[in-house]
Amino acid sequence: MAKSPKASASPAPVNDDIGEDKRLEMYRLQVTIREAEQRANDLFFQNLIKGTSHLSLGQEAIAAGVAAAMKKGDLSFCTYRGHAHTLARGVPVEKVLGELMGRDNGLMRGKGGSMHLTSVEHGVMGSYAIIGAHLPIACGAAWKAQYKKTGEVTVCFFGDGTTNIGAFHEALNFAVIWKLPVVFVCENNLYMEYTPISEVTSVEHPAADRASANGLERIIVDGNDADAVYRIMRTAFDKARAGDGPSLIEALTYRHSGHSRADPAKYRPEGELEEWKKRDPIKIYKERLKSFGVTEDQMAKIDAEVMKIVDDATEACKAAPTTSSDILFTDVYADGGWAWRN
Amino acid sequence: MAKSPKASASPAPVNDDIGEDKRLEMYRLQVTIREAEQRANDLFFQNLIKGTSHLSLGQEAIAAGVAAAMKKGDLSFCTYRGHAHTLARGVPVEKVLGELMGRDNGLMRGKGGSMHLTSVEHGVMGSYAIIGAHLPIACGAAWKAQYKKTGEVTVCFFGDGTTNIGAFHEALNFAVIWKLPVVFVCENNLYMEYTPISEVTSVEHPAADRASANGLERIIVDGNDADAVYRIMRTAFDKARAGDGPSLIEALTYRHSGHSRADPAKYRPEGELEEWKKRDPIKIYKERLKSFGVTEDQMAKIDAEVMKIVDDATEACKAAPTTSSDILFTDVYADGGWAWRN
Amino acid sequence: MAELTYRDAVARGIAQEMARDEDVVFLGEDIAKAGGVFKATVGLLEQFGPLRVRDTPISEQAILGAAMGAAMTGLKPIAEIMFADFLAVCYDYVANEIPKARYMTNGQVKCPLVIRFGGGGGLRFGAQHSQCVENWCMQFPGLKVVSPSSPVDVVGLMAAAVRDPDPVMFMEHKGLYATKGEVPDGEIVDTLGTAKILRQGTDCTIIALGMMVHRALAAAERLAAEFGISAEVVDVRSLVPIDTQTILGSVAKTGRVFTVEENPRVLGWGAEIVSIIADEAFYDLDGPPIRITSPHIPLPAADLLEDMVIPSVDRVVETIRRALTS
Amino acid sequence: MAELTYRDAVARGIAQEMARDEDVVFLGEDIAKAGGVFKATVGLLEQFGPLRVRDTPISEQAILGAAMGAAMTGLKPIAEIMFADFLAVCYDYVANEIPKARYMTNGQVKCPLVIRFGGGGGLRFGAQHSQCVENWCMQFPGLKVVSPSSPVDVVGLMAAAVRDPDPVMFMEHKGLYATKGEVPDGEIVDTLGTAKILRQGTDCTIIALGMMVHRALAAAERLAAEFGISAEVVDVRSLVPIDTQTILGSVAKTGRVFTVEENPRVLGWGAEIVSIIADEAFYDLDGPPIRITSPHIPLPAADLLEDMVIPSVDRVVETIRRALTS
Ligand SMILES: Cc1ncc(C[n+]2csc(CCOP(=O)(O)OP(=O)(O)O)c2C)c(N)n1
Ligand SMILES: Cc1ncc(C[n+]2csc(CCOP(=O)(O)OP(=O)(O)O)c2C)c(N)n1
Ligand SMILES: [Mg+2]
Ligand SMILES: [Mg+2]
Repeated sequence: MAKSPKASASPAPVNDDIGEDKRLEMYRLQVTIREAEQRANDLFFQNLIKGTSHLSLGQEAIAAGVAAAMKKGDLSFCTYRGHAHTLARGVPVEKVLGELMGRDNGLMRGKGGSMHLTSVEHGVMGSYAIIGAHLPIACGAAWKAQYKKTGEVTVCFFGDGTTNIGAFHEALNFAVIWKLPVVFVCENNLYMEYTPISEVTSVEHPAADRASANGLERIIVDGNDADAVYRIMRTAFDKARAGDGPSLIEALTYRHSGHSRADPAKYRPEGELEEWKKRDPIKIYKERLKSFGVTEDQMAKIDAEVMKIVDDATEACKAAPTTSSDILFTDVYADGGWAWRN
Repeated sequence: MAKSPKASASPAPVNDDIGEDKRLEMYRLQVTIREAEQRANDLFFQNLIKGTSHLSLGQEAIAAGVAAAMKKGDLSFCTYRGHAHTLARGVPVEKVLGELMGRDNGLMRGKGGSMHLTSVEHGVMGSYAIIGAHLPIACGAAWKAQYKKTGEVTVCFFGDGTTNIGAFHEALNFAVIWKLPVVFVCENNLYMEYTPISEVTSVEHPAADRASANGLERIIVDGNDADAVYRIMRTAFDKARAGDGPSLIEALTYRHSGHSRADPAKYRPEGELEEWKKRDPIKIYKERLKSFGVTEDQMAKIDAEVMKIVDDATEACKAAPTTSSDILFTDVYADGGWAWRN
Repeated sequence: MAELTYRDAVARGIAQEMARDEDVVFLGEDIAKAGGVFKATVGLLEQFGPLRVRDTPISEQAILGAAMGAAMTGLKPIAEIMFADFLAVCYDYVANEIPKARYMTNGQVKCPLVIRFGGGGGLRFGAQHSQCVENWCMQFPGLKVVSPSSPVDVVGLMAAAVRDPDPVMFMEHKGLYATKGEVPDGEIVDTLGTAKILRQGTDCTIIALGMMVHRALAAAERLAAEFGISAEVVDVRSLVPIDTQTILGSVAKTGRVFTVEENPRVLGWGAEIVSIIADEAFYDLDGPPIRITSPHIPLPAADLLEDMVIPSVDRVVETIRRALTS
Repeated sequence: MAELTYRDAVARGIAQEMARDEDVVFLGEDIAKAGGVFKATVGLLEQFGPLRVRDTPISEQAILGAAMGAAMTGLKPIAEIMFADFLAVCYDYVANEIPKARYMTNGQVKCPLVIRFGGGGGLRFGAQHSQCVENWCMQFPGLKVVSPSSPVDVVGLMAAAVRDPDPVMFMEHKGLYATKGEVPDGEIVDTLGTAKILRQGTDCTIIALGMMVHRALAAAERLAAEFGISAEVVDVRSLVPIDTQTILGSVAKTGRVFTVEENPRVLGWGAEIVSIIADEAFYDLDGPPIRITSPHIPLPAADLLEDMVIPSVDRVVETIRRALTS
């Protein structure tokens, strides 16, 4: 289990390897994800979001730390639990909430839904709802970057439970032998859906303990500490861009909510959530920022800005029309339509 | 790479942990496999065997060593390269050659063919032609033994190339967490079909270097030495029968022939085959037996007996009728027939 | 007689069989402690214990492979593949291994097992969590394929599936889990390979499965009330083996046939039934056999869009009315 | 004009497209150094180098996943899945990922790729290495599905498939690899979605695909010579998109239709075509549309048994003669 970050007594130098600007960016990202997802949760209970949705509450530091280390042109592959990673790459809150609400202003105008958020213009190459499927796909995107020498890197997020499916193993071997510029990020939040990962996994660290099986370094990081995530990703990206191949990173974290909207998460041992809430990534990061001399006011200002964005987005989505039927038959095939016969 | 066995100068004690009877059994098994497969190859070129077939020439010590360590009731799961393992469990040569020749005396009367040899009465639970498929299936058979407390163990054979497919990973994790009495035996013969395993694999030892990914011990054995195989299997079976779960064993070996009948194996570096032929498992074992005081005559007698069995089997198969059409529609469903409608 | 949900009927059917035969074991993701993600297996762990009701990792190949190996050696496993769509990640077992083992071994290997999964749309889960996958299963000789439309059928067909000596694909409809129906007390065992005529009629035959059965019945009521059209409704229930006698008998009586399918249009189960009818009942037909299906597109997630895709009662009524009055 | 084998036509088609567009890349097991297990890709590594023609591990999910990811980001991959039957181990990409990506993302994601594989029987490879898997592919909106019957069609349809902006499933028939045919020199580009009438006739329409095209043609000759029956033979070539106009046109002319399918009977591609005809050409039909298929059993390995299963020229002739003269 990762250790808690320590807050030092007097302000540390702001110009360390990360620096204030980057830190404020990561703070803003984390708050944005938190507030947007809280809002999604509220909208759910107002019956304005249908279907399912999977929140990353408590896991924001990973999405933020990874995104902050990425460049324009770099690519993300997410899971159904992908709102966080989608927002972290700069996709507007309104477009995400719009998609969840099935409105015409949604990212995919309601055709994909919560589990398939995609914004190619932001490098968000999709959210994948079948466990493990996107690890090989991410390899393909990295192959393109390698073949075309674009210097772009690909990140692929997935959960602890995903390490037990075959595609995980195939993708890792494939990425290593082809030396692909891809970074696999396992968010170990201790549970698959409702079953503790330890009950169904042969090793303690589902991803890291499998790294050596493909000749990779064993890397574990505190997933509730955005700085730690950011640093480890910088190293992994440097390696990838240098042509030295993939990395596999296991980030330890915890989801505050249930697996999906339907889940009250009763299967957790008493007190577990409370323990982890003490290590809430945003709380940790606030302390961190304070230790660097960032003031409460500065942070409150960011909070307020984020809140306004989320509020405005919510209103815009409520006002937006539901998707009209004219897109029902578009984009099945590249000609724009769905004709499978003449 | 495994080391060559050393032949000691003066006869060693015959009553070591293996003993003469067991050794003669393993010798006979190896010769039987060799001669039966050579014959299959000949029949192929006489156009008496159609379709495909995959020989284990050069790999006989593994099938023999494993089978010699098994008890009645223990189960084997083989691949398309499964003649060796099928014969090693005592299935008559005639039934195997008959199946390859599509005759009515074949193990499955021609319905399955070379790649699917199965003899449930001998504990040979099938030969599987889709890479990796049988590893999970073997888990299921081991689950039955565990659940019914039969004390039976299950062996699952596969090749080096098979370690890169997803089912390999799923099966190992599954067997470990359920502590199943199954032993996975990887025959590393250095090649998948025509591609050297090293060119497509992220680690040097495709199976053994993946053991730790599922909390298993790293085990490598000289697959051309039947004694070594036998000993390691005894240990693994003891562990399995004691309820201590699965083992993964990588046996190093080499196939003397091509991947399948169609393959002249031109992709091998010059001299590689010759080097390995020096370490022919039967040659090694003859020297071993001699070192224990077994005479040339004793061995020649076994050779002759085996040869007669193979010759008789060949004649019986040639004389056997081809399968008649009346079995074409049997055994699709359990009622004996194929009715999918009324 | 009790009123049960379709969801609870699943657990009841499994429990009935597990109580009867200790060789019946059950495995899948989150099925034990959590009682299943659809809450269709609540209570089974408590009743039958952790050796018989087992949670697995996210390893669908291991789940079906283990089920097959256990079946081959004497157990009678029930394996859950949570969403029907996930059959794609373990399809080798569905397509190549389980159905062919008996034939290839000339009867040596037996695979008495049940693979159950939740299929179907209407829950706004999008294109990868809503599919009806009958046509992923029925083309493999050696498999049986059933899909119940009511709680009582769930119990009875589940029992029949578990007792059947062949592998059975058992598709539950997610959209029906919350629906209720009367289920008699005591043991219930139905028969595979039997269709049910749920409503008698003389003008046309409507053949449906799963959730579409309910829409077909509603459509038949409206056709009668609004247009005086008397529709017979057949719940096909079992796609393999298929009860062609009941189907052909109904067509012989009515002369017109409509299938109502949830799957996208191309090569759904309706195509097989229509082809059988077109061949064997050609001279009974008074007009073309018509398939009412989802259009051939992936299923969109947004509620309003999804509702436009899956055949509605309106669409069934309208299609039949137009065909019969033109 | 040169005489080429079907096998060599595969390499020629791929080479033509790789020479034209450096974004075309090719991956699969043993396809590079070894030139493919069916020797259908000999010479490509030498011509296009190891960055464009790449051997992979036995990781079919990685192969199709990587092809998809590369296609999404701008390359035009050709992926080989050696035997058609192995699609089952990577079926998630065929069923759920590749076909649905464009629709689910409202057109943002594109998947221009070709998945080629050797299907079909006649080689005594048994039940898991001989399947015709058209019906594993054509039910997914978003995919295209073609299967050529001659060397010239291999080249032209391969070019069309590579140039097509949608994912194309390209089934080669293993039984045809050694067959020969004339192939014009120079660039050849065919059109997806077009059937070909290979023989004109007036009494009935025979619709076939892949190896069955040759048997249908031979049957037509015999029907003419021995029974004076004039059969039109349609090579359907492209199952999705499907050229229903050519098919319906032929049926309108002949009034009788027979499909000749290699796959086991239930829910083969013939069921879709028959269903379309039964619906849309009902009043053109002079008798029932009939599917000639393999019986609904797994394929046995022994040569004599296998030959009894796959539709033979004799069986086609006999079925049609009986239907038309009764
Ligand atoms: C192949 C497949 N099997 C099962 C599921 C159902 N499922 C959805 S999420 C999930 C748990 C995934 O756990 P993990 O990888 O730890 O990710 P987390 O949800 O914790 O982020 C499961 C089993 C699925 N979507 N795909
Ligand atoms: C899923 C799947 N992919 C590919 C193949 C084709 N194939 C048959 S044998 C083989 C090589 C297997 O290599 P290995 O596991 O080392 O076994 P060996 O043949 O050397 O005994 C391949 C690729 C297959 N049968 N199944
Ligand atoms: Mg998790
Ligand atoms: Mg090998």
